[in-house]
Amino acid sequence: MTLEIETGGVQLSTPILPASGTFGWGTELKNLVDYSALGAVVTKGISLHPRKGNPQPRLLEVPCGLINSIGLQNPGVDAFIQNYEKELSALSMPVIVNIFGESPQEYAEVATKLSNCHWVSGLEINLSCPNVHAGGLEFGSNITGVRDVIQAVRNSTNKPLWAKFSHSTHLFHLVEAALEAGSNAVVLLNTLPALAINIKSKQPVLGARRGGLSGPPLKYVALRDVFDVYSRFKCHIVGVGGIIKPEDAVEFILAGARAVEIGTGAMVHPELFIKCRNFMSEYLKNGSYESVENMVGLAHDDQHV
Amino acid sequence: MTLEIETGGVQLSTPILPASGTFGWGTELKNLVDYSALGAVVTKGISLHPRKGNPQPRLLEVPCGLINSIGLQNPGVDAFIQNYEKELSALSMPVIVNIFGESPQEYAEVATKLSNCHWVSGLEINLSCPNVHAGGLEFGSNITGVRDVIQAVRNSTNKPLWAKFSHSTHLFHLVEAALEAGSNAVVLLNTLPALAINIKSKQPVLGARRGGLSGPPLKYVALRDVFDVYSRFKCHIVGVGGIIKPEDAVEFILAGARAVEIGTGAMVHPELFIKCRNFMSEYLKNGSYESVENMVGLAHDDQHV
Amino acid sequence: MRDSPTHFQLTITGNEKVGDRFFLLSFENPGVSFRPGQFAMVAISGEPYPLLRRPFAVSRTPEGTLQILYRVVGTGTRLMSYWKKGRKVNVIFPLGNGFEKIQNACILVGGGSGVASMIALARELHSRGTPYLLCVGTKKSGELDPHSSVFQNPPLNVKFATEDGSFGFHGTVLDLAEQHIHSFTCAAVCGPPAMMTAFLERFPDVNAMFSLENHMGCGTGVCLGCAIETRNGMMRVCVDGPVFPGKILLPEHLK
Amino acid sequence: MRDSPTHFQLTITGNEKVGDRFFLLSFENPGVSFRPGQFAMVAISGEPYPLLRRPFAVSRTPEGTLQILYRVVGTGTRLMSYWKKGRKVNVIFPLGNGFEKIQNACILVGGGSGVASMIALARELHSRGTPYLLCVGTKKSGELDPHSSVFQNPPLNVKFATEDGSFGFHGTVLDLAEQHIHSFTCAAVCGPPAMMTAFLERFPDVNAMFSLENHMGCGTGVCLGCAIETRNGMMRVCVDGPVFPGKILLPEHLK
Ligand SMILES: Cc1cc2nc3c(=O)[nH]c(=O)nc-3n(C[C@H](O)[C@H](O)[C@H](O)COP(=O)(O)OP(=O)(O)OC[C@H]3O[C@@H](n4cnc5c(N)ncnc54)[C@H](O)[C@@H]3O)c2cc1C
Ligand SMILES: Cc1cc2nc3c(=O)[nH]c(=O)nc-3n(C[C@H](O)[C@H](O)[C@H](O)COP(=O)(O)OP(=O)(O)OC[C@H]3O[C@@H](n4cnc5c(N)ncnc54)[C@H](O)[C@@H]3O)c2cc1C
Ligand SMILES: Cc1cc2nc3c(=O)[nH]c(=O)nc-3n(C[C@H](O)[C@H](O)[C@H](O)COP(=O)(O)O)c2cc1C
Ligand SMILES: Cc1cc2nc3c(=O)[nH]c(=O)nc-3n(C[C@H](O)[C@H](O)[C@H](O)COP(=O)(O)O)c2cc1C
Ligand code: FES
Ligand code: FES
Repeated sequence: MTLEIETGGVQLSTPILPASGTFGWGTELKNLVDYSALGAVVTKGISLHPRKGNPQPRLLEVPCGLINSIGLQNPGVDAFIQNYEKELSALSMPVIVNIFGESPQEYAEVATKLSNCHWVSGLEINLSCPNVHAGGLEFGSNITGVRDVIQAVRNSTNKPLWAKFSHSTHLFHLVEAALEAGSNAVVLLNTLPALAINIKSKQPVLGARRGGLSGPPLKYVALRDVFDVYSRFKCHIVGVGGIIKPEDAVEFILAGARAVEIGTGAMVHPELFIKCRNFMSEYLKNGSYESVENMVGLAHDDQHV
Repeated sequence: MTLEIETGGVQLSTPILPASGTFGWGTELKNLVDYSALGAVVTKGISLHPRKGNPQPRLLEVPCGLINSIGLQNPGVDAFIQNYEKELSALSMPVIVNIFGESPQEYAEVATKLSNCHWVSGLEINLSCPNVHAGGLEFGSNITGVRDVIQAVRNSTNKPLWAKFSHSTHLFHLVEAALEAGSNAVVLLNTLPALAINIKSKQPVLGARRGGLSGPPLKYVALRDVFDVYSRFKCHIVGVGGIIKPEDAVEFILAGARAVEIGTGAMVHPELFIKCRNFMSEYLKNGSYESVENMVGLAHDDQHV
Repeated sequence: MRDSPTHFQLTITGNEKVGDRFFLLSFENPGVSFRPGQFAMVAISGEPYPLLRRPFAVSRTPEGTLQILYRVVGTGTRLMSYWKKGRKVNVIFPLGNGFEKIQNACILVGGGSGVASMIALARELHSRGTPYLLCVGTKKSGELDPHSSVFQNPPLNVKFATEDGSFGFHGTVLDLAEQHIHSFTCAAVCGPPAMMTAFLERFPDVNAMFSLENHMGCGTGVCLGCAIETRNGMMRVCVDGPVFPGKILLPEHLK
Repeated sequence: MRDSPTHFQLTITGNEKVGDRFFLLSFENPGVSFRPGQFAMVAISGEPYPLLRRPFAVSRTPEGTLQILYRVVGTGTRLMSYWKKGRKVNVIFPLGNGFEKIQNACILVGGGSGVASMIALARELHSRGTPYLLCVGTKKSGELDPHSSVFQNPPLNVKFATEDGSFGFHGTVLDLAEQHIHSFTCAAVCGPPAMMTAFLERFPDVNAMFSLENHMGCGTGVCLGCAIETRNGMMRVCVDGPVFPGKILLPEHLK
């Protein structure tokens, strides 16, 4: 019985991962989190140049959810490598670096730099980033954007690539484009677009006005997308969104994900990683499954439509 | 000072409406709801032929949200008119009938029949309905689907038309298509696609497997879409999603909606309608606004981007 | 006879543990008229979590106190179990059709949380002097205390069955009912779907009324969340029920 | 001197009302070493609502009891105000940098819920015999009880200011501080952003440390939700702070 599973070209010792942007640069929580729970670490998004991110306030708690507008603050890829290489390469698990850019070329340049880092096991490509050359529409919102970015990155590195999407009514087409362009797995989902207004000031609450909604309610949208994408493509999927208890992680695997990422839930409860790992072990044992792989997509096994 | 506002061709005495599917056929709650709070009633979706809807279970409560898969159960347009005409035409407020179909022709036939009913003040067109002739993709998910349906309905009736959408990354294009095809207003949003899995049975929880997520978390996605659509088109918008307290209704108006619909929140608290109405009056008074119209879109008045 | 549904802020006068997982919640009675089998939609908190109201059958003690007997099964009922005297609870009540007035000897069959729906009816039959027997089924002894005021105020004519035989009759509540059912002309049943389906199959000729316990969105007939297919077409459990004659139920649609 | 952050299940030993909207929550001390100004991320419930933990400064009584002084401002603190002795609370603690050991006479300036962050420091200075004065500002009398154990255990050297003059000094806490600040070589400040900005402008030459109260997502440095721009670049209030020297703060980025 094993929790090990190969996902999108990366060998994971467990299917439990942190979600990008909620686990810092990967090593901040060494004292608080039992790293043996984790199949890999996933960094916050890295861009070519450093970014300050958005003005305060950046967070708003809403009923059972969180809206954030961090604005992709990061030190830039060079400083990232310089500052974190030592600690990250000392980890005994794969490191997935989340990357983004303002153009396909920028994505590619970041990928090229990371391609030379032996300690980087794979790249997670955040497609929910505005394409400055296309009126601010997200790359991930249309087939061309997806294809251009993934192809550019694919041509820059041999590392495994995971394409990360927000929810979309056209997810099938977008996933297809990502897979065709050479993505090894898809990561579903990033946050939902969100906004809140302060009725006293009559202004949007967040400093950047717009933000993204994460947390428990997102789970059900993400499960739906994982379920539908798995049933269509049987591709490698990493499920993300709203995991707050160990049962949630199992739901994602049954829906068709080979691994899950936990964001908001583990920001609040860093113990959630080890709880998920332990629960998953128990679930395997109780169901007499040899491995997580045997659980993937089991919710599809019935016949009713 | 008045709560009256003309929205999408319908004169509303208040901007507070029930959301389709959560207020029955319009008169069930006459003893429990103070109808003077309502600017109109909005019926559950009506189709050409009667529909049984989906198998049980049809509802699942999730953290701060509700997933439903009612499956558009309804008696069909003829029985609807026959059974409810008397009571509905006796109401002293506009009646908006929510309609849907499996093809543009079906939408049009329903609209034609309702066009002859003097007591119908407007049609709300539910575009989140699978297009059986296009592989089950929702009409509202692409420009052609939207245009075909709205045009077909527009050609069948002179009544005011409100086009109702789910969240989409392409909302701008869809809204544009609806307005060009003759929609008087857009209604934002319908539920988010959702799914949940029972980890004991390993099957989806709902009888129909897939459902739609409503309730508080949806508010922030809907506000974002109202805000963005208003800033782009300055068109008539009805805001729907997650209103659970009076302040929420005001947020929608400030974001750009001319009226709001309350679904899940009023299913739970039928008193919410009158509370919203009263709060809105107070807010107008405290801000010395002449009318709701003066509040519409105020969150856009600042200069930062 | 039945008031129309109204919002109430009811003051709790007690919330007593009456078994391993059952509590008996008592309220001041605002003077409402209702039928046994009618229910209340209870708001669990003033917060958006838990979101939905929960439906509970309501009964009345001889002194007129309103009571809800509930079984702790999930988040909502767990939170309710912390409620203290004096708290105000927002309820919409009375809802549903309730039982018609029963004139003839009736056997009442309740399993699990379904027992609760039988209490109001048993109390009414008791006070009117109509012959009845209340059969209560649980998995094992201790789940629901036979000496609690649930069964003692007034002292009901009740028999208990436990599946493991640790108290009362050894067997299911249907096995127990089978021993007595010939003495009655009608039956009232509430319990898990499997139990109700089994009743329909085992006693097809008994004139039985079933109180259903579907999950509810509104409780007021507007959302169609509780609707089931019956021999008479689609019906909403919350307003067309929760009490249905067995002859119109389709076992495959009970859940 | 400072233990690394750990999950604790702390048992509540008291939750006393110490003013119109302030409560003093006491816990069993699991034997943690921490600095004044360090804080705990407190889980409000075991449910997904409220979702985020809330940050609170922690202090210690002479007997070693851990205490959180909190002001009821929203959902989380309202729910906390219902907490009873014996309840177990999940906290992550100790977090943040805390104040460096202060060797010289120091004036402590706290406004609103910011008073809480000054208590641990005042208690430390008190016990070490370092000269200090705690200036406490509220809108009006009664908000925070001067006779409560907050200020009496140990008996702190404290002066109160109310904006309406209904108790103590008549004016803002900065007006009060101004009268005494010349006797001190350094200052520690915590309060609403407007108050801290005003302090920076009014006393630009004072060697002051500020404890910031940004809204926090994780409290552990991983989400960047609390990050602000400073003269030294982007800094996370939760791990690079919450205590910052005034000279690196940019007033326009305090909120
Ligand atoms: C008319 C009526 C009268 C009732 N009277 C009583 C009464 O008097 N006493 C009493 O104890 N109970 C009564 N019930 C049942 C009671 O309403 C439920 O037990 C209660 O709502 C559970 O709430 P909860 O929050 O504790 O559980 P929840 O957390 O909501 O769920 C409890 C269990 O139900 C499951 N569940 C949740 N949603 C669904 C769904 N859509 N389909 C299938 N399973 C689901 C959950 O997985 C969980 O196992 C009545 C129900 C009805 C409809
Ligand atoms: C390091 C640190 C130490 C602290 N120590 C203490 C202490 O010892 N005692 C104490 O009383 N308080 C302290 N605070 C403040 C305390 O954390 C908050 O008052 C508390 O989290 C409020 O929780 P709530 O759920 O009651 O309020 P909430 O409901 O979360 O919100 C309260 C108010 O803040 C507003 N708000 C919510 N989110 C934002 C946002 N992103 N931006 C702006 N406004 C927002 C809300 O609109 C509301 O008016 C400290 C804060 C920090 C960062
Ligand atoms: C504070 C915060 C920062 C985030 N930053 C990133 C990021 O840099 N790159 C990215 O791809 N996703 C980012 N995300 C999205 C998460 O990785 C995840 O997809 C999303 O939050 C849904 O998961 P959750 O509900 O478990 O949080 C961020 C989310 C949060 C809450
Ligand atoms: C039980 C239920 C039934 C619904 N039925 C319909 C429907 O028939 N037609 C429609 O356009 N929308 C329907 N909706 C969507 C609502 O009208 C509304 O758009 C959505 O629930 C978001 O609002 P809320 O969060 O206030 O519920 C339904 C929603 C619910 C919860
Ligand atoms: S629960 Fe809504 S119709 Fe019955
Ligand atoms: S609160 Fe998350 S980094 Fe500070």
